[in-house]
Amino acid sequence: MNTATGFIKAIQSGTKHIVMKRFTLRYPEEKLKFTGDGYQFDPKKGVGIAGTRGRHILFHDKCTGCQLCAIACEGIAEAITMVKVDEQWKQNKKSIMPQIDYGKCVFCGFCVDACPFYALYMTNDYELSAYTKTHLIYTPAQLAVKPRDDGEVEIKMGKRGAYHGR
Amino acid sequence: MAGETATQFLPILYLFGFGILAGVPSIVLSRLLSPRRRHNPVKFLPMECGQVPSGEGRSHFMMQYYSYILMFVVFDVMSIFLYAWGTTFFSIPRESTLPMIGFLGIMFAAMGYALFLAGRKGIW
Amino acid sequence: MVDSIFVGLSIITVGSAILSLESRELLYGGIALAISMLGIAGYFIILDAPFVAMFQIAVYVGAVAVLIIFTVMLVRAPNTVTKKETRKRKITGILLGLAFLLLAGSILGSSAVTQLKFNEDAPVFDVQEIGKGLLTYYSPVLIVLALTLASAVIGALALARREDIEERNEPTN
Amino acid sequence: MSTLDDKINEINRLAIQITKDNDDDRLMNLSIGPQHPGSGHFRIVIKVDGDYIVYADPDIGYVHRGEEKMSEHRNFIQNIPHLERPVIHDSTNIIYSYSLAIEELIGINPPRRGQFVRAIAAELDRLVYTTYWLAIYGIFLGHSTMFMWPTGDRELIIDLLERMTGHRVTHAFSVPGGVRNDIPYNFKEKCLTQINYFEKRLKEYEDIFYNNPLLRQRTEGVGIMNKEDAIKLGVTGSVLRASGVPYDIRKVEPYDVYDEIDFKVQYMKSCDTFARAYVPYLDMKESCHIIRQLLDKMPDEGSVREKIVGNVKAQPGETYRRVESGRGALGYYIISDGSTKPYRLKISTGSFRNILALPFLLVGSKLGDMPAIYWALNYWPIEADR
Amino acid sequence: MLKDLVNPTNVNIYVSKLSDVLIKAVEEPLGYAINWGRIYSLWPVHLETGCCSVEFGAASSPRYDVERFGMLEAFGSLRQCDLIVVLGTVTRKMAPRLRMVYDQMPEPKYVIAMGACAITGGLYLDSYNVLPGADSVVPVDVYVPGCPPRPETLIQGCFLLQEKIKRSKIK
Amino acid sequence: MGSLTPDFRFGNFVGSIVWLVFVILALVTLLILPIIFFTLFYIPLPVVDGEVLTPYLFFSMMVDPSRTLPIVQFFIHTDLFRAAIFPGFGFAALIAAATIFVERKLLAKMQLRVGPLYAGKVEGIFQLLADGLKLLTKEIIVPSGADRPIFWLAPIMYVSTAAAVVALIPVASGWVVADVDVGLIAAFAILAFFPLIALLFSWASNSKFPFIGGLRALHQMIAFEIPFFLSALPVVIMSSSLNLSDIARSQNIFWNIFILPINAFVFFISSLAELERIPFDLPEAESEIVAGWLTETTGMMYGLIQLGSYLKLYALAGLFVVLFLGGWSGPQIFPPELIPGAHDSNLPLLQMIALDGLYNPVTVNGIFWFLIKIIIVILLMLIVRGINPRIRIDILLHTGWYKLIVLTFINLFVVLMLIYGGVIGPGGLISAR
Amino acid sequence: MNQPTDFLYIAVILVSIGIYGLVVKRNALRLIFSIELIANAVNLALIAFSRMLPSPEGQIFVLFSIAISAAEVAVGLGIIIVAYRFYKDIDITEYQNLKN
Amino acid sequence: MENKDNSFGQLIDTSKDLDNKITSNIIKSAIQNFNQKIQLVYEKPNRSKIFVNNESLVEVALFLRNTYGLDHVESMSGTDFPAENEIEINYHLGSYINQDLHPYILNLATRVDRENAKSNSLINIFPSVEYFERETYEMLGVYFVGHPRNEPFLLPEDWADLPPLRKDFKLKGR
Ligand code: SF4
Ligand code: SF4
Ligand code: SF4
Repeated sequence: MNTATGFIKAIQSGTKHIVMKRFTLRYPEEKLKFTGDGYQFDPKKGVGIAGTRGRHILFHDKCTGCQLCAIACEGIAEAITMVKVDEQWKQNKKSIMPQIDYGKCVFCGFCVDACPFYALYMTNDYELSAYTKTHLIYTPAQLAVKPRDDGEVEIKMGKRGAYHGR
Repeated sequence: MAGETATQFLPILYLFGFGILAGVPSIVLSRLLSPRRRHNPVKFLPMECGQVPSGEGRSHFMMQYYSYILMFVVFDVMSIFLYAWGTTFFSIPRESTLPMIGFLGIMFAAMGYALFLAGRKGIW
Repeated sequence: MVDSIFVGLSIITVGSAILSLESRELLYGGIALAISMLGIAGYFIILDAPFVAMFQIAVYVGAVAVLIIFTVMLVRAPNTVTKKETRKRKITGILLGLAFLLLAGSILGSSAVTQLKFNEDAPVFDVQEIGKGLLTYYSPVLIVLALTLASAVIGALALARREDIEERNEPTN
Repeated sequence: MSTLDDKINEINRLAIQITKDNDDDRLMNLSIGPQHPGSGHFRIVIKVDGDYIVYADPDIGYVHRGEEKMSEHRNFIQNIPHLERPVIHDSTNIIYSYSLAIEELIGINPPRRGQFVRAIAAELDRLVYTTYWLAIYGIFLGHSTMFMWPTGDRELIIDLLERMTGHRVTHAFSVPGGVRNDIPYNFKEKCLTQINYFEKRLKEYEDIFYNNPLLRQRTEGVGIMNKEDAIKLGVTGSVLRASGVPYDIRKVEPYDVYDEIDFKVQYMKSCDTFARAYVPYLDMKESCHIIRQLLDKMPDEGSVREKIVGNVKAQPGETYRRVESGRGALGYYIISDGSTKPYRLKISTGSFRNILALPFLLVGSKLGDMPAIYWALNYWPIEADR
Repeated sequence: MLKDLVNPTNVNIYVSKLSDVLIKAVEEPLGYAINWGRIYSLWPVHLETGCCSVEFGAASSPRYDVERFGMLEAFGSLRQCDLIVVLGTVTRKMAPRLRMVYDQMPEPKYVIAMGACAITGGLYLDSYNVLPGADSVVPVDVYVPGCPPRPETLIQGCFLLQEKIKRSKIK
Repeated sequence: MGSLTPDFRFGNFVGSIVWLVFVILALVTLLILPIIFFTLFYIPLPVVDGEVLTPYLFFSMMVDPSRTLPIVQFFIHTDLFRAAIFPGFGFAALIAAATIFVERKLLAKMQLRVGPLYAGKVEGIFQLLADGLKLLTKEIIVPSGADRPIFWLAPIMYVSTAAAVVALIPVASGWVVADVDVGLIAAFAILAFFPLIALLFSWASNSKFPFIGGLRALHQMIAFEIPFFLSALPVVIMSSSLNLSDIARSQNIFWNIFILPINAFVFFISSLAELERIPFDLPEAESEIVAGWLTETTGMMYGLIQLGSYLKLYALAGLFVVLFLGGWSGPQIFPPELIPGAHDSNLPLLQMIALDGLYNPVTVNGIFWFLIKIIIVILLMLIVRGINPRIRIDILLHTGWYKLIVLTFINLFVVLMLIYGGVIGPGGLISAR
Repeated sequence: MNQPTDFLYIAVILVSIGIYGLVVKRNALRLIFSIELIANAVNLALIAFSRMLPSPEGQIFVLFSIAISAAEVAVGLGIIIVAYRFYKDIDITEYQNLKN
Repeated sequence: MENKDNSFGQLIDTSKDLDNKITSNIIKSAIQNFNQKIQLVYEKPNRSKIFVNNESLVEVALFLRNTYGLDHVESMSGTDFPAENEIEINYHLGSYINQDLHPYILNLATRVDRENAKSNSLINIFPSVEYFERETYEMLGVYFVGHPRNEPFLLPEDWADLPPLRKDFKLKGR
């Protein structure tokens, strides 16, 4: 008898889910909405802006070429190398800026923490797959590009279970 | 009438043939269309979870359950005998069912004892 | 139509019967035996005995062939290729077989059976007929058969049991 | 009940009998893994006699990455990303105990709010880990629905953690001195609704999985490891608690704010595979309970991190700190020679300790029990390999 | 005139022209159809080399559900699979097994390197037991960065792979 | 579709398929058709509509719709049509394909996800086509040391045998490929081939996991064969016939499932076991023995075996419907005429449709009910797959040999007692006839 | 239509093949094959006669015969298994050698 | 089956105020028992470390297990000290039986020579030490006398380099 009730309960539970809402995020058509505009840790307040950790964004007008990010990353993944750029910024005498190899980067965000001039942020751009390794090396110019911000769905609770909605 | 049975059974063979018709061309077509790279002996090794296979591939026998195969041979016969009786059930006098009940009783007892023996799984 | 089927069946049956004894690998022998049984079931169908034919297939192919092939796989020792087959024995065997073939064939050919014909209008016996016979006139045989089968299965199990290892006590529910 | 020694003797006797009989063709060598749907990142070499396993030897190390050696060349902050990789879906816990150890060595104390946030993250991560574990347990037993439901519901928690830390699984969130950033606004409400929903979903698992008669048949009375054996083998976490030892580090040696939380140590006395599979589930329920309490008691204001710089020096000395992770005790033994890098760092993980029990449980059971017993050990191969 | 047309060399040319036309007529649509089939039926091998397998599991979870693209996770034997997703770290102990799995798969087969470890070694750049990337062991088609990559990134990588298959010849 | 999806146009795909078909047709017309015509002149042709069908006539008839119908009508009643298309192979393959798709979608729905979505425009209905095309162009690997003849033949045999079982299933009154008097036993006899094929195939592939899987398949199938046989016995007793059509016909008042629920249950469980579906999919238990006896199958071989197993699923579900759910019986819901008034119409075409030739309300009704029932049975089988874990081999053998057999035996005695007590049977309280 | 003699000839051929096997083969399994062949040939003859007469008795006999030979195979293979376990061989001459 | 009568998850009582008395007692009595063989290295709340000679390691471990119920090894590690030409082996002992000792970890340390690293195995006293000792064997090259399987299992089968956790094994680029 116990066996029978067990089976009946299981069937009940299984069939109940047929009428529940699908949880799937239809990825290429819908994208997740991320709060904030980037991951950055604020050392003064001790409070960070939460956001997703995707590709970095580099503000050329703020970077001084101090290499602190490269030093921070050195013990982690050695993803950052400082390269010469053609641009001239007055705060950046040496004209060097970080170049990030996403084949190595582990998106830990410690370089962002290390940057004292708020020049490096992390964005919600995660669509980074490529055919070759060289495509994964992002030069400072590429890093300066602002990512598209087209995600709009997030998890919602409904009567028929959780789903993804605007 | 004579030969009638054979014509009854022939369509089964047709369908069997259709199975072959579905199978053979698809495998031939697959041979034609599929890419085949140069000979690579590793590819044809038996698959063993990414390991180089060791030992023989055909040496495993669940002898614990061999007794069930032995039993199957006998009880298969029994269960088809029952069909001969089942179809006739309503067209023979009721007393004639008695031998079948005897048959069933004996087989049931035998099966009980055989299952008891098989449950002890001592073969091999 | 039936003739061609008959010839085909004969070739399959006899050929695979020979193959079952002469094939190099025992496994192929087992398969050939199963095919030979299938051929005989085909004869039964031609001879309007469909129930018996199905019985034959279910028992021989479904059970006996499985058991035989399983055993063949099991006893796959390095020396399954027959080695004790001396030439003398082989010749004797062939001669004996041929002798029987000639003898029985000639008897058959000269006997009155050749004059007999199948009755075209004879009724086809269906399962009901067989069941009736089985349960009325032949019912004692049925009981004897039950006893035989019972003793066979118990005997086989008792035979094949291995006495010298103790049972693993396992939790069967 | 056969004792452990009996079992060892039994294994030896079987081995001797096998060699004596010279029935080599009776035994078959099977290598379960590394490419095997039932193994993951490791391999078990087993010998089967018919349906019974007579010999089992786990062959681990397929993901051995030398974390311990690497950590001797990185400073205390740089060590965080790679030290959380062994269990990326329980990363807060594995860094938690590292943070505790480093805090002790450096001599700082995280602020109170930081402790709460860290504990919340740790409990959420435990949920993430355990749901994933449960999902794999489902697929190992051939229950595809039980793979999908937990992995789906796990995303609710991952969503919370992502809001909190910015990454789906590898958070690098807990650092020596607190957590890296504060939780976002209106996190509390969001967390409560999702946790409540998650708890409701947990009840469904009971119906379709734990109370399913077929599952009960497969797991109950299988792979019995009684209390003495469990203690002798030194297993930990849910495996230990399933054998009737109520030992939970959150209770026996409370760290951070766990002594203010009211929770029960979940354990079972039936010592079989079912208990091992059920205790993590009970743990999940308890975790939801703990998270609610933590959210309730958390101070609203305050900093979350005592900032340390990357090249901070530690006092010479050594420490051993542990936390209760999803797989049991997770301890760090760190020797410091006063420099900015650890002199020696040893991670003692629950998986590495639990896998020891695998051969003892497998030998004598059936081939069909292998996945059930193996994954019920709450084992994550990479954590054992490090 | 007529003689010229039926002279043997000319006939040969006609025949070869005809076969060219036929091949042209068949090959392109056939390739298109078959590549369409291959694109929507990528069955990955179950070989877990590193911790990225967690996110691979998440990719087949109800939230991301790679079965939408015809990928079946937790598929039995490597003999029926067409895709290896190298799920992270390739250690020195795993590398020969990875190669063996790749060798034993039937053609056509594709490789996705998932995670920083599988691309360059990632975090473990100085570890003594980790190879610098999977491409020293197997030829990689698509690189999916991240540690671990988000399931979205993996799915995007699959799109790239589909693009690649679309352009490739069927044989 | 989203920005990232490859710009693979489904229309282009359909276009290429159409083009391929066109090319093949052109080749056929140019090369093969003459040969066919040539041979047709030497083969005696059937008489249709009072005329011997010659190729000329055939073409002239094809042009005139009013003369086409008799040809269609004629072909519908040939054995070839039955075997190839309607109750036979084509129909079964269609249902098998639909089953695979519905299975994936239903499981996905139960697991709160979407399932195949992008292959084909609507909800991924062409997923199966994609899988098939992929498998078709996959390399076939024969492992070294494999027994080549068996290895090549077994998948084909598997499909053929499954198809042969399909031949016995009556879909509507008179619509059955092989109307065999001993149909039930014939079905059992053919089903007995499968363990042999699985065993031989697993032996042939010379690898460890397939062999374990094959042995498991063997043990499992023979463990459930006897309960499978015995659970159908009371049905035979009730209808006194082994002919499946007769069995179905005999239940048009009371379906057997109401009289013999336990037997139906046992039959259902055993057919799940015969099919190696989820609670019983031990031969393919992927977490224990990789893919079981299918481990070494590659490409189209795998596809064929899958096709075979889904054909088998259709056949067994059909057997269940015929034995316990009354086959095609059900209330008549189709109108006697498809087009009202067509009978009296002057148009020969309409008359032709209206006459019993093409549209037969009874047959259509039977097919409709049969389809409804078989869909329900298949859905049941699919739902069972979604909610249960796999069981272990010894529990399975125990269930088969000890529980189910004893259950069927007890049920047999119960049925006997009921018959002697005058409850069921001819003249009983609940008369089946 | 075929005549009874055709079937009987086939039966005779099968029997002689069986006899040949019984005499020549020393492999226990092949012996069982031969026995099965002979039994089947007899069944065939029985069915042919039953069709000829016509009477259902032949079919009933064949049913019995098949049942018995199935039982015989079960027992025979049980014996072979036992013998193989002891002698590691299925050659019957081997058995005699080992007995002495 | 049996677990029907189980009450899942009862609340268990653990004494909240963890005082150090028992733990000091352990060490005191151990030192008394093996007078000069044990040295106390440090004593912190719930943690203490004692150092024993390699010869008396087994006896001390046996004593600790039997007397105080320190029944399992939480962790075991080895550390290379090239300056002193020694390798230190630490056993972190914990207790499941003894409720009072639950939070307590005793670090049992011993040192062996670096060149000819050989130590006595504790596998007969703590079965839980099996894999830890194997790991130490392959990572530091310490041979454990009495351990049945001194063979590599984490490293690849063809590892022919130095044991990696020795300090003179250099990582590339560091
Ligand atoms: S996120 Fe981490 S790995 Fe990536 S560049 Fe920054 S510090 Fe390096
Ligand atoms: S990004 Fe920041 S840390 Fe890096 S070089 Fe520029 S200013 Fe310095
Ligand atoms: S890339 Fe990151 S997550 Fe993936 S295997 Fe490597 S360390 Fe693990």
